[in-house]
Amino acid sequence: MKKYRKDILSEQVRPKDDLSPEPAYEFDPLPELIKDSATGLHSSRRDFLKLCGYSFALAALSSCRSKISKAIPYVIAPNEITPGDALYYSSSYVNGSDYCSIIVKTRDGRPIKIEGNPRSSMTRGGTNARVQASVLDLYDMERFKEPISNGVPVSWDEADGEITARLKKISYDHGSIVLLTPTVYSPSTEAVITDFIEKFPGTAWVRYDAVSYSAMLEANLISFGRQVIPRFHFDKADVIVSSGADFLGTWLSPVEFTKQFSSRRDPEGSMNYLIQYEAGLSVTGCTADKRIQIRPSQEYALLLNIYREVVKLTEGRESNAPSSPADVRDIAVKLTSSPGRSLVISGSNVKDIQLLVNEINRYLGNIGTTIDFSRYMRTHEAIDSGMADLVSRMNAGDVDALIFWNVNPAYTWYDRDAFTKGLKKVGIAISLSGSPDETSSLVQYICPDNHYLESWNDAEPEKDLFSLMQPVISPLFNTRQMADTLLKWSGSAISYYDFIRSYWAVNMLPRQKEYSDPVAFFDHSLQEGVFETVDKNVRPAALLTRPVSHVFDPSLLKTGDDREALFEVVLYEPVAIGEGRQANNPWLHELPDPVTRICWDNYASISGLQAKENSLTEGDLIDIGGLTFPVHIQPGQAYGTLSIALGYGRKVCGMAGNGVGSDAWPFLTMDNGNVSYTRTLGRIGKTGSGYLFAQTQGHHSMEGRALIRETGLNEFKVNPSAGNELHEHYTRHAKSLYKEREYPHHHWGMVIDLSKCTGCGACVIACQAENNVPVVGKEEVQRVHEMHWIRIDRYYSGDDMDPEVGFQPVLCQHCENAPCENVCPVGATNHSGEGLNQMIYNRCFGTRYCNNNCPYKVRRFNWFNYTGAGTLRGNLRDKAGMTGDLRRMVLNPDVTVRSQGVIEKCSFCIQRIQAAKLKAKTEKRALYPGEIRTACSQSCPANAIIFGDLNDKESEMNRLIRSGRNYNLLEELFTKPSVNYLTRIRNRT
Amino acid sequence: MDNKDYISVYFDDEDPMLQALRRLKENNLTIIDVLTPFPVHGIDKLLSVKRTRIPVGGFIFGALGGILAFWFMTWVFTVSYPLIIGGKPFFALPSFVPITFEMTVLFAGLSMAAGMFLRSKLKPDIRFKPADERITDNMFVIVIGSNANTTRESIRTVLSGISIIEIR
Amino acid sequence: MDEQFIFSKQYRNILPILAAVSLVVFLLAVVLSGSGSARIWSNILLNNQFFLGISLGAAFFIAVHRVATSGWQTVIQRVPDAMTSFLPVAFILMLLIYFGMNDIYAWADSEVYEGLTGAKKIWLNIPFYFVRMVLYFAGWIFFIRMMKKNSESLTISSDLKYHNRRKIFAGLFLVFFGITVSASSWDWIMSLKPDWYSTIFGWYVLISMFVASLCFIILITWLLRRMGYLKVLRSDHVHDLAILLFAFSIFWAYQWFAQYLLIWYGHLPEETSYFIPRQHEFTLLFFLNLGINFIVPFFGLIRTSSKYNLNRVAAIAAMTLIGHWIDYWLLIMPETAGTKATIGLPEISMTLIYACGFIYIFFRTLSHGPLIVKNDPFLQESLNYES
Amino acid sequence: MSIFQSSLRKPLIEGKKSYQEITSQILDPLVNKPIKLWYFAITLSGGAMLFGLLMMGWTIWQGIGTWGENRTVGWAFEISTFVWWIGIGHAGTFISAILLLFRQRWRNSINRSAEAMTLFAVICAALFPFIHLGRPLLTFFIFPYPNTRLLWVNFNSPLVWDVFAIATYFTISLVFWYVGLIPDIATLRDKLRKGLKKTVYNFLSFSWKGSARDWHRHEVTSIMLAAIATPLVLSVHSIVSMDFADSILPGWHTTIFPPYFVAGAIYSGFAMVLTLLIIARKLMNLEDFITVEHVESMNKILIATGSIVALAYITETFMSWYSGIEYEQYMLQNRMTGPYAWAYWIMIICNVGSAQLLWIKKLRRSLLFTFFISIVINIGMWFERFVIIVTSLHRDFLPSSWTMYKPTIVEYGLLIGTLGIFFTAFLLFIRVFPVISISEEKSILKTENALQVAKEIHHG
Repeated sequence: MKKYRKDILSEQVRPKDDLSPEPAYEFDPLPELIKDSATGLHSSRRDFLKLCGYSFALAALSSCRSKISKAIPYVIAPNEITPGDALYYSSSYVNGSDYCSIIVKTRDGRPIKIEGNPRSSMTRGGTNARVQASVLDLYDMERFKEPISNGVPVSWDEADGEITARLKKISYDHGSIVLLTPTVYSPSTEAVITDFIEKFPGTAWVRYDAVSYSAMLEANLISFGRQVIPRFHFDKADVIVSSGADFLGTWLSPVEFTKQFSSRRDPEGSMNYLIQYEAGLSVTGCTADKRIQIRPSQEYALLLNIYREVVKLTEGRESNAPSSPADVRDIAVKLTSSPGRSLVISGSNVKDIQLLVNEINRYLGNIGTTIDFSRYMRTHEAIDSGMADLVSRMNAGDVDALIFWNVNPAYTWYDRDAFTKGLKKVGIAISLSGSPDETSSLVQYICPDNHYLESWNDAEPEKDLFSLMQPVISPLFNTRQMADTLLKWSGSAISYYDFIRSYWAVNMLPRQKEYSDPVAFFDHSLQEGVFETVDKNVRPAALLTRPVSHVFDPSLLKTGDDREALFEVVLYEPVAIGEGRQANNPWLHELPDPVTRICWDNYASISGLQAKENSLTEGDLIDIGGLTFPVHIQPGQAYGTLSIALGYGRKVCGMAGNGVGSDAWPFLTMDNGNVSYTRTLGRIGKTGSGYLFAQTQGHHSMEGRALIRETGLNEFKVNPSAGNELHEHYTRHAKSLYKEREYPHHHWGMVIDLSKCTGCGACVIACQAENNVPVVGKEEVQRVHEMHWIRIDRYYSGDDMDPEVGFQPVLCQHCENAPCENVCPVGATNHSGEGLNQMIYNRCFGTRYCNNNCPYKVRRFNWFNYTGAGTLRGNLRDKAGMTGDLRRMVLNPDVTVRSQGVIEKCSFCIQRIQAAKLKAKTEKRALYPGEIRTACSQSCPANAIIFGDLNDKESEMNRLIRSGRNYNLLEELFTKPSVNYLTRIRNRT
Repeated sequence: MDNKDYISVYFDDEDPMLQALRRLKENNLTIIDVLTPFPVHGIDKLLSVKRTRIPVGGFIFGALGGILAFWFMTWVFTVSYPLIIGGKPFFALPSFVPITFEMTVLFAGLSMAAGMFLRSKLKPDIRFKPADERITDNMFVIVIGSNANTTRESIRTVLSGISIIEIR
Repeated sequence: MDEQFIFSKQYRNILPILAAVSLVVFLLAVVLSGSGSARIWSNILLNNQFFLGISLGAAFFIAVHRVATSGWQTVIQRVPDAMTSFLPVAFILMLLIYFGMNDIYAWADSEVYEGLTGAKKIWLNIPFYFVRMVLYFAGWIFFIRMMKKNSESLTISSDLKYHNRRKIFAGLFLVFFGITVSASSWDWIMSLKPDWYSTIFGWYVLISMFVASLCFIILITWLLRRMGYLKVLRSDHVHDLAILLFAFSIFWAYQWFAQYLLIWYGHLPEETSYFIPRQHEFTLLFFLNLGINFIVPFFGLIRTSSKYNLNRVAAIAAMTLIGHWIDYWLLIMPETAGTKATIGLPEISMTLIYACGFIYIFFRTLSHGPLIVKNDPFLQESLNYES
Repeated sequence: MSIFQSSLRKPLIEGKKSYQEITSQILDPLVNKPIKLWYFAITLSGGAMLFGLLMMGWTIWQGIGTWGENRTVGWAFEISTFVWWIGIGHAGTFISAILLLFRQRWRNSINRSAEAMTLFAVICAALFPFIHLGRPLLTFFIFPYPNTRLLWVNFNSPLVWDVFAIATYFTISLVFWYVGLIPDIATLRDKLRKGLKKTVYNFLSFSWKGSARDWHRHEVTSIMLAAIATPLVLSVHSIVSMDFADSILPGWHTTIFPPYFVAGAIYSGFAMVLTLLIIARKLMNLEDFITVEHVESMNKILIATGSIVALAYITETFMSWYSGIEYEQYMLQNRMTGPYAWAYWIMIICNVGSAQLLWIKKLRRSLLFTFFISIVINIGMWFERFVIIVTSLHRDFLPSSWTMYKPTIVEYGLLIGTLGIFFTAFLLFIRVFPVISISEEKSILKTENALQVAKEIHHG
């Protein structure tokens, strides 16, 4: 196991308060050089290194109060830093309700890569695309750089002075101050807020989650007397019924759930069974063993029927239910035959539906087994009615001061007009958000927060599971952490860092017995990244478990059956962009949607049948409810529904994200106290056509080719090679005309388990971050010039209207008989002695012949000067601003940035292989099994990708390769790939 | 004019010229050269021009070029910098054939052209003056070595009955 | 000019006797070596193909020269003309293959047949195989007869319409031949290995048969000269024959190499499966094939002077003829006999039987008309030919 | 002196000329001022050339992204055009070399311009491997020159073979052409009066004096160069075909490609020669030297090569069906019915349909029809390369990568530009050097005049 270092600042910055009352990073931490780049001048990487040196030198110079505006070399070189060596720090990714325990890789003082923290029992080393991409947000030039008062940059002192004066006055006048945040699950921040409320009596704290789970919270309060979201154990469930909950993609805690779910997708173990009822095709729907299309309006009827069947089977009692949109008898039998080992969930934000789900789970005995209220989730606690009340109070003129942090209701709130109107009646509006958004553009004061990689914090994503966040770089801009700001306004003299330490000393230290010294305990926790209370004596509060008897209430059945006139719009959170928080992140924009393979856009997905009826074709523009969307014909889309992604159409976020896609939030409505993510609308009208999507996959059928080989679980049980008969056939025929090469030392290879892959795209972004893969922008993707080294092919099979979906990550296969190598005229691609297909960028002059001859089409050509690494001047094509001086800081110095006109491709993360080999060599030992992990393999939340040495016959990878499921892509070509695939096993039982 | 040691006989057609040539040979006159506007068939035999060895040179140089190319490729792939390329053997014989062939042809072709230029002393020269500007048009000229016995008159006698344009 | 070839008694007797002796040797060799019927049938197929090829190559020779309005070959034209008379015999011999289908064609086996893909099932089945065979032979025999008939007419008449007609038939023959020679080679040879295919195959076989045919023409020309015929033959004719042999040997090597290189380079198992046994099991013959058919004519004929020397050209033609027999052997035997295939007494004796038969028919046809077609409009040009 | 020829043969020089008449008729257009049509033509082609050069500059500056190529279709317009030009560049050497070896007399009056055309076509072709590189300024990487890292090139790559093949082909063609030109330059030199022009031609004539021994060496060298150029011409397009056939892509990897490409090259080359000569004989008043007999003979070559090409199509179609390999089968099905089916059928109609019309004697003796059909064939042959390259690439093994290709104005510009370069060079060439080999015409004059006499007698 890697030993993760503690933060340097934790040791070096600490003594500063003996000498100086001010925290170190209140020196102008943005020296000339970076400021220059802000104004468009160039600063080089070297300058940045100096800057980093400067930030470390701060520790030694902290007593010096004069402003330093020059970058100077290290006065005392920090012990930890060896130029060229990476350092790893445990931390936490917290962005609204998104949480992940992470390890941050820094090189020469700058964070460049996020990995999952395997010590977290929640995320278990997994990440997703958003987590992987978050490092890029740090280097966003368009973040707020300093406090702003009415559009004018001011100093923190000025801002603090003016604001505290105003707040004090309001407080004194018994006015009302409102603090509006998303769910805050940092115990220390909660404490800070409590302090703040104490200091400013009359302050109300409203929590608002843009993607809301408040119906679930409210339902749980009714059913179980606890307004919390329990922890789900997908790993303990044999049968999972999900009604519209995309738990592998976006629902609640996808990384955690994917980890749990995939642990049960091994056909040799006991494989679970997932049935998904949904309207639009989601990642979960693609992975499901069975997927049934329903319209949102049918969900209630469907669940009522399941309920009825379950009740009938468990208690033998009949109950009333409307006619069912799908036959649920089979699934009811499945559910009831595994009592306590099943799970029924719904993605709906309708309280009645959630109540029904609770009832079903109760009947199935899942409460306490797969649904755990003792370790409930803390990441989603906001209740919609809170926000609704606030808006009405604002409009009534009842709010004198409104402090926002990390919320963007001017964009996400269903009735944004009411909100903005109300905001005008608020006396003083202050935003503590770190980057510009629609809401902060409407406020008087902006007191920007740090990026999370610049911040100290803690988090409690699940009850009693604590997690620490530490800064891995000094704030790049003149920003201040939100909690520090609140502390400051509350008049507190201590920094948030000290606050956390003391909070932990008081509250956390007693929860464990190993450490008695608070410092040692904190340092240890920091190093681990997580701290879990293992106090078995503490019993969770007893559940109320009040049965709510369900009587069929026809009024709850929306009229959705009128096929002629009505469309049900289903609004969903897209896998990459989410609710739009990271909308200025070009990596995420360019990540193709796992299902539609479209990037840089959102659209209205419609079923093929309905498109035909309305004479719509792909790329037609439609008017629906006054908004215009391009049409995407989506196989598997339920008839009568339109799925539209939220999170797009941002207007204020930065050059990468402004105006990308269309805004779908106005579709939201308030229904029975909760925000409704579905809406029934009338006819759609065609307003135009010919809209071109940036879609990375244009053909969706395997054309009968054995690319994704799959079989059913029963067939597999009989014959482990089921569905993979061709492998034996081709292997038998594969004979070489000449002597085959051997790779005696190492022979790197990979296994990809197609049963586990959910297509989420974490690997794509991880690879992009690790290997400096350029972003090309929407127009270039439309021209099929995208650059990703690993892509996830998605194929539909079977019925066009109701397809089965398969995902297949495809990266360079590192063929032993590589067709690409033969044809390169200059030998720029050849084979290493360790079986790697190497690409020598310096030697490549861009004939593209290798790519033509690559049957897997995994080679990527730099069509333009995307990176600025070319020799010609004035031909840069960087629509997303990725070559800005600051954005470039995310580049991995171990990987060459490719210039215009060269081919690039997956290298199996050769830099990691070399680094590990070097380390083993200096330590005079052999490589540990599994010591090297490629970025894709490491990031995968489903553990679908395993990398290793093919010569290490004992390894898990080779065990899988020897199994009957193993095959190579296009093995009939005898290219002898080093990447192996395992057949996809569907649990069709 | 008179102290020239050669005499040129002009014809405007190849048939009388060949006839004259035969006649001159029968009379054992020294024929220095025959200048014609195009290669006249059968003239080589009459002049007993030996078959040129340019093709032999071409063969030798061609073989040299081929061997050099083949050796070079073999050396590069097996000794100088062996790279694993597509799993193929280092000594990828079939791959070497095309270039070996091309180099053979190149060396052979260039050496033959060079051979022709050298043997015929053909070189760019702006001071060059042709013997007669009509030779490249329609004149066929037999150049005969002159001496005391061989004069213009004697030649005219020898060639009597053959259509001659002029004798110089 | 009015030469008439006389099929001397000596030859008329020797050839059948030699054939009979060879037959005895063949039968004995087969019985003694314990070879099965497969060996007999493979030998029949091999020699059917080889001698059919020589015969067809001659027709190709005639047609190409005819279409190109070439005149130099007129003096020796009766030689290839007579060579085509083997064709009907070859037809009967090929029909005989019906009785040996199971011994040589893997796909004739019902189990293998069931394993074939759809397209191959349609193409490779016994009825269709013979339907196509009849079609090919019918076309060839028809067109060749028409060419020959009009050519023969020129021995009596000097009407140019006969010349024009044979030219038209030559053109039509070439079109038909172009398609059928490829198709027949796929049927008869390539399908021996039903899972394999190569698009150049038909053209490769065409060139191989044409070179074999050229060799035979040269050898007969040499023989006729030795017998005292063809007094009008000039060394310039020899030179042109030699240059054809030289050029087409290079062209053969080019095709051989093109096929080998592309398969070696692409390295797809479905293609290399053809070369792997040939290169690894029959290494000697594999390289001998290249050596005899390329190196020998190339270095033997590269000097201009050697192309004028009939004896020398004939010697090289003889070697190359054997070379192309080996080429055919390599095309056929490794598939029908597998790794056990050899060149033994059965192979040699069977080839002798065929050779005797072929020469017998050839001489008989040649003796039926004047050796030189005296009304050929190109005869004078050919007699005066200077290369 | 004449060589005996069958009376069936038609004269190839009209009008029973004298040697002097040949000289003056061929050289007069060079010595006199060009006609208006020539100025018009060179303005047009020069404009096209400039546009092309502009587009090349743009490509080099901005990158290959300015083209319509993409992730899946890595080669398209530019390699189609490259192969097309290389193919056109084959007719010259074919005429000069193979027809010389096969003693086709009719090659005499067309070989000079055909060879020149070869050179210009190869120049046009050679531009593409340069500009289609991602980093064109590093083109020198392709040469195996000694460098500090001892990096050599990959001798396995057909692109390296291409470099050697095209360089050799160009060099040998140039030498062959120039060797043939020397006596004619001497004629031109002697025709001119004093002046700079004469000095230049004097320089270029390599002091040619017309000695019998020189003629002997000249003839032997020419014929030997022809002999080595014959396999060379075969090898060049074979090697170009291996750019495709060495891959493993369905539609590219097929063993018939080398001979099939050679036939196709000669096919398109002859079509282009016909296009040019039918123009040139009008432009340069050469009707007596480039006769209907020439055109008919060349048309017969078109039938032959066109039929070979058709045969190759049939073979490919059959094999992809017979092979039973799904990728092969799909490739062909996609060509015939897929999104680029229009290109496939243009190719079939232009290449297979058109040449077969020439079986009709009337048509193949019609200059107008020949001119038309020659352009049709050139279009068809361009589409052949386009079909081979684009339809094979755009839908290859993994359907996930399938995509479409659409050319941009820049790519059209490159095609137009090379046409401009080609025609500009040709128009300049016919003003500078004798379009017809004077000495060779003179050497066959007697024979042709005799045939002319025979023909006149025959006709009464």
